[in-house]
Amino acid sequence: MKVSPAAIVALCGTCALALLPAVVPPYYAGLMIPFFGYAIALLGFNLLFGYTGQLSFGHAMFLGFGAYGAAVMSGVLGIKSFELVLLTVMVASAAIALPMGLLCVRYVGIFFGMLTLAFGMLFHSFLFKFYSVTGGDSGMRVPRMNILGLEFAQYNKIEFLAGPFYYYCLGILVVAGFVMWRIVHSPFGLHLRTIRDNARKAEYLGVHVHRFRLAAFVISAAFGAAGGAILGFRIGLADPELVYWTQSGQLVFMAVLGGFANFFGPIIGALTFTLLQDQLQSLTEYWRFVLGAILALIVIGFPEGIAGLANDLWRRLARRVA
Amino acid sequence: MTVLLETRNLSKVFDAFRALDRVNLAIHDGELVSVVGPNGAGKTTLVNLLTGLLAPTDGQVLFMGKNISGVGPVELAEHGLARAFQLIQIFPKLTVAETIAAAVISRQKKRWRLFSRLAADDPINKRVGEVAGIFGLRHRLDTVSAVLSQGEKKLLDVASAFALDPQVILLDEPTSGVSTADKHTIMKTLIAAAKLAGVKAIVLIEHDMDLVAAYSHRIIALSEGQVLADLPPDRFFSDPHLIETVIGKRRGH
Amino acid sequence: MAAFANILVGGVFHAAVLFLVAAGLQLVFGVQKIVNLACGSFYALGAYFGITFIQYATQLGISPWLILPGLIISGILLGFIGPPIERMLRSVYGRDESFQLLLTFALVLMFQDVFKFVWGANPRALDSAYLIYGIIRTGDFSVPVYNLLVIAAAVVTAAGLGAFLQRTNYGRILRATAENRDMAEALGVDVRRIYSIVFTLGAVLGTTAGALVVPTAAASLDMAIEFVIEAFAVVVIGGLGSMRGALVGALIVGLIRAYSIVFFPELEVLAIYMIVIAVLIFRPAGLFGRSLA
Amino acid sequence: MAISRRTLLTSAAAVGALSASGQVFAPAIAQNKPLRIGILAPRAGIAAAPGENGIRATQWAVERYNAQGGIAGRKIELVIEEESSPKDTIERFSKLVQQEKVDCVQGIISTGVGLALGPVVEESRALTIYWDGTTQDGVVEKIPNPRYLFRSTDNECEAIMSSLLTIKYWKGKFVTVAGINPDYSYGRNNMAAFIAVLKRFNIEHKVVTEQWPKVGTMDLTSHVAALKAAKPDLIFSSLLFADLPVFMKQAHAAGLTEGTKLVFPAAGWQHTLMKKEFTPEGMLFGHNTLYFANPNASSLAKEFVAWYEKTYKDYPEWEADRAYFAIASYKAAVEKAAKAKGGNWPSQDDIIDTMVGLSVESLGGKGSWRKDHIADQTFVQGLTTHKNNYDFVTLGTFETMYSTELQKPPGADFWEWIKTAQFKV
Repeated sequence: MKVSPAAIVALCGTCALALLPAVVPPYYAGLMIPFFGYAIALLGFNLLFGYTGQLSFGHAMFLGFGAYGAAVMSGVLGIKSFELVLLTVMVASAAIALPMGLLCVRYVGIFFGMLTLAFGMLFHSFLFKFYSVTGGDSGMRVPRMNILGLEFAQYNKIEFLAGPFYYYCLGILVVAGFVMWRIVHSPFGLHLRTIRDNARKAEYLGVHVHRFRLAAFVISAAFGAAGGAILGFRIGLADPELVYWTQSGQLVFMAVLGGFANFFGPIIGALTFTLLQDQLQSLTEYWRFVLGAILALIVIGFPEGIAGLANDLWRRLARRVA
Repeated sequence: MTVLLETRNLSKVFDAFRALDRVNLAIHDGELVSVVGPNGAGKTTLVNLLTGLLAPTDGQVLFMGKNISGVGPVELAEHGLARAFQLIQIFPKLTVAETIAAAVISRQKKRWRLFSRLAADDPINKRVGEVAGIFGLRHRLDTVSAVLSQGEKKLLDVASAFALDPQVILLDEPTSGVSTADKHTIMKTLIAAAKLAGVKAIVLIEHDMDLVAAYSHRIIALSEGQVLADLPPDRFFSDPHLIETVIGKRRGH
Repeated sequence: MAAFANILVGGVFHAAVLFLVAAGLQLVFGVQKIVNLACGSFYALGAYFGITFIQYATQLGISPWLILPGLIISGILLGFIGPPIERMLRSVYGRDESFQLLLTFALVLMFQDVFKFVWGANPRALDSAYLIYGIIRTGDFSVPVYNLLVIAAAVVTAAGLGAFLQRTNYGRILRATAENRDMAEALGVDVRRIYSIVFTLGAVLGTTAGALVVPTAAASLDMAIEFVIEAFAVVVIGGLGSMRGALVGALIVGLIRAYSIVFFPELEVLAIYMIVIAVLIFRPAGLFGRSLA
Repeated sequence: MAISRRTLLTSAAAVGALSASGQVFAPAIAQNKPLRIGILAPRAGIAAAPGENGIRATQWAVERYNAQGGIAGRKIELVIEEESSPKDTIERFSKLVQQEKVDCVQGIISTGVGLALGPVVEESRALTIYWDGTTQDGVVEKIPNPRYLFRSTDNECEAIMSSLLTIKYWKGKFVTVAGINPDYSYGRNNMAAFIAVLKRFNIEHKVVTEQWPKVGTMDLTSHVAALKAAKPDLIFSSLLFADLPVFMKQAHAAGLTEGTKLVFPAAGWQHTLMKKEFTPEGMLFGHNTLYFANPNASSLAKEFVAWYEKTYKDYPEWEADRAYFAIASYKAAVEKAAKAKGGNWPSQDDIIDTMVGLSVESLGGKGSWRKDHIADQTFVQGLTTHKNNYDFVTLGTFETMYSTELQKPPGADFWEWIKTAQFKV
């Protein structure tokens, strides 16, 4: 069985990330944890955007479900197993996304984006308003949990994040990536892509457009919550800032930066964005302007994103070699 | 011959405009029925009602005896009624194989398989190969639809409808935009493909009279939303008054 | 009774501010189907520039009575940012709507630092200007004349836009382009120029609104981001692309907010979102929007 | 750390120069590696102004210290990073500690960020001094008895002082009370503290309305209308962002402020925007730990204010003092610990132990660190006056109180403390 190029890319990526902590200073290993959170959430986001053609502009809300879910379960209920928390927040987020999706999936394009933005802001003001329940602006604590039943007590949180938890998150990203790869390359995945390209024609070929859009929405919510739980664990706090509309904008930025037409695009986008923002913040006080300029440049000049550029380069190389 | 698709005084009114007025027609097993008439006679409205895209104002559409009025194209595809479009409808970023596979997946009821690898699903791939073969698209299986030629796109549009193994297929001017020389070859391919795919009846919406004459078992003429005539070709073409109305020189009664 | 009047005027004033912010957003979306996330940034730009413009004018000795026209002029002057930004958006017209949305998000990020770089971190305000036109006061009821002028400005804008779109020839061309861009192009409409003009008009609506309202409030760095939320709430309620919807949406939000502040202060922001959700469930395309499957 | 002979000689020469310049401190062995201090302050959005105040005060202090040889002979180098959301701020903090290897981190203004960063500070074992941002909610539970973290005075101090002064000035002159506070933990706790103190002194009062505008709301006309409808004798408000001057302007326009007693414990954050046109005299106005026009301010403070005014054409507010106190107390602790160790560079633990109980002259007056690592500082509040040559209000009569009278003792529960404390009014 010929090893597909995608498998090679996935393998190289995983190995590179696996070697990272040994090569780079611990700070950057710690910086990768939010990258893992965003990458997993973006896998779900891109099932909706890249594969089903629905741009959600309130997607940070699902990361919020993950973070606050983790805060409630481990902080309030004292649950110690991170796996249990992860699964529960994914199910809870999917459950919330169902009714919300029923409303939103009847809409496409800008209207869908607007509705998800409205829901995102509703959740943000809910978190802010019911401060007695959600802690308002100071958020809710996400205490440390054990992974795979192991406490790793000998590590303090910083070492734990840069060490065992780093590999744990890498593992989750690989699993999530594999699961999403299978979904996207399954019959179900093909029907999603027909919806993206031509929903009317798809209907005539027996594609349940509304139901499938809803399914993609719910799956993306689950992946978003998983990413949110990892973020919550890393910060140690779930706070309303995580669900503000500019965060949803940042998620779209990462997807487009990486190239949403490609499966690995959003993951590459999340990595590039995390490193770019880190370097820019140390460079200048006006780093938001530079980020905005880069986003504008990508949207206008390189809509295919980094993955698209890499593909073109690879093809040009292959042609020259062949 | 059993009746596959039937309408019972089917009417459709848009605000004040009565697009269809108590249309009664029946499509039987093994027939190729052409629906002809000048523009604005209600052909497109009829197609939209037959394929469940629009709900009738009153009257019914029955498919295999079941009332399918306004049920929507998704349900109908499952029941075995397919449609190819007048304006070519394809999936630009999907390959020919994927376009056909989409229909095959619906047909084989595998749409909710989230984790099985499409590439490894032999029954689907085998069927896709067959349908592509029938339509002479086997050499184009891995080509992205957007780069196909106009003729190939037309074939793909129709092929994907056939891939549903429908009982009845509705072809909306399948040869429009194709050179007159190729029109007959396309029609022959379609009819041959229909037999191979087990299609029991074809409804053809067509302006080109010699195509209609050449291949129809029966011709239904529509004018101003009403059935003007429902005759076999020989009696249809022997009535000059009818031809003029259909071609649109003179308004109907 | 006076309290009721105070609350009513407060609500109508907030509605006027909201309409001025949302009008530009609606116009640009109505004609060009672009959702401009930077509408808040144009508003903030108008506020900051309005302050600098008036402070400079008063230094030149221009009478404070001319503050209102002065602010309107400063808003219009900012129109020059319209064409270059539209030119930038034009490069992605052909592509998926999300690209235009993202481009306006890039603008939001860039404008954030422009405000800090040019006007600094401290909030800016025009202090003596607010009460220059005096206060109407009868018993407990009192309202600064300036607030009424802002309400009047909103009404004039609404009427003006309505008349412009409905009655003038140019307005009809705009609506035709909005309805069916290709058809309009086929009929010889220079859509490219129309889009540039419409976007500039939308921008000017935003900047002038910012300038007009700033004497009653202040200009601060977080304004551009915060205003997007309320503008979107109005537009979602009123229906995307409909000017009448923006007016009604603004009134609903303004009045409901005013009364919830008095009677259920805890609910304030949530009250607005309750309406947004109610509209989404029962009239998903908004009260005046066209429903799109 | 082996010190080569060469560095020994050069530092000895440096010492000679230092003592000549009147610098008392003369360490026998001064590492000439610069002392790196990380600063984490907001630089965008609504908290950018106080962030800027803090950064400027720190830069001023560093220039002055470096001119006199730095801290214990080591020049100071500032590494400034941005405090934004809890997630990003934790990343910037980790960069400062792990990547930039700073010797001390100072900054943090927002409560939410402070609470999120607390556990990270302890885990990173990095000496960190907060400027601001600790309200009662969750403080006890999230950062119980910290080792490496030094936190500013509790944010409720200004509310307690305002409550005490309200009773002192207006006892018996008000019954109906209205509140308009920012809708987050700071606003909520200040209002609750005010009411609790009134109850503690069993002052007869009736809360007629409580408004909770979202932080940064630019249109408060409806809130003003609601307050007017309630006809309060007194309005308590801990608004402190750009919405504060907007509220004053809109309240003045509605005639709300005439004849109503106003208690604004945190108005000092926007003092230059509280213009005379719309800010009445006789309003209880809190300047927290820095009143720029304090007549009996130290020469240090007067020099700072003059520098600030000349350099930025603006007047500093209390965030500048909080930043100055952080770096001044750090310097004092390092130098005291170094002297105790005979001139060797002290370990971080030595510095921390010396810091506890240390007291220093900050810009706004005396400041010191308690054993629970919470600061004690001098607070200034008073009644506004127009009799000054600025276009904004300053303080006519004012009081100075040390936070020992305003702050719960170590380990106590804030709300219980209010019920039992012996306040001097």
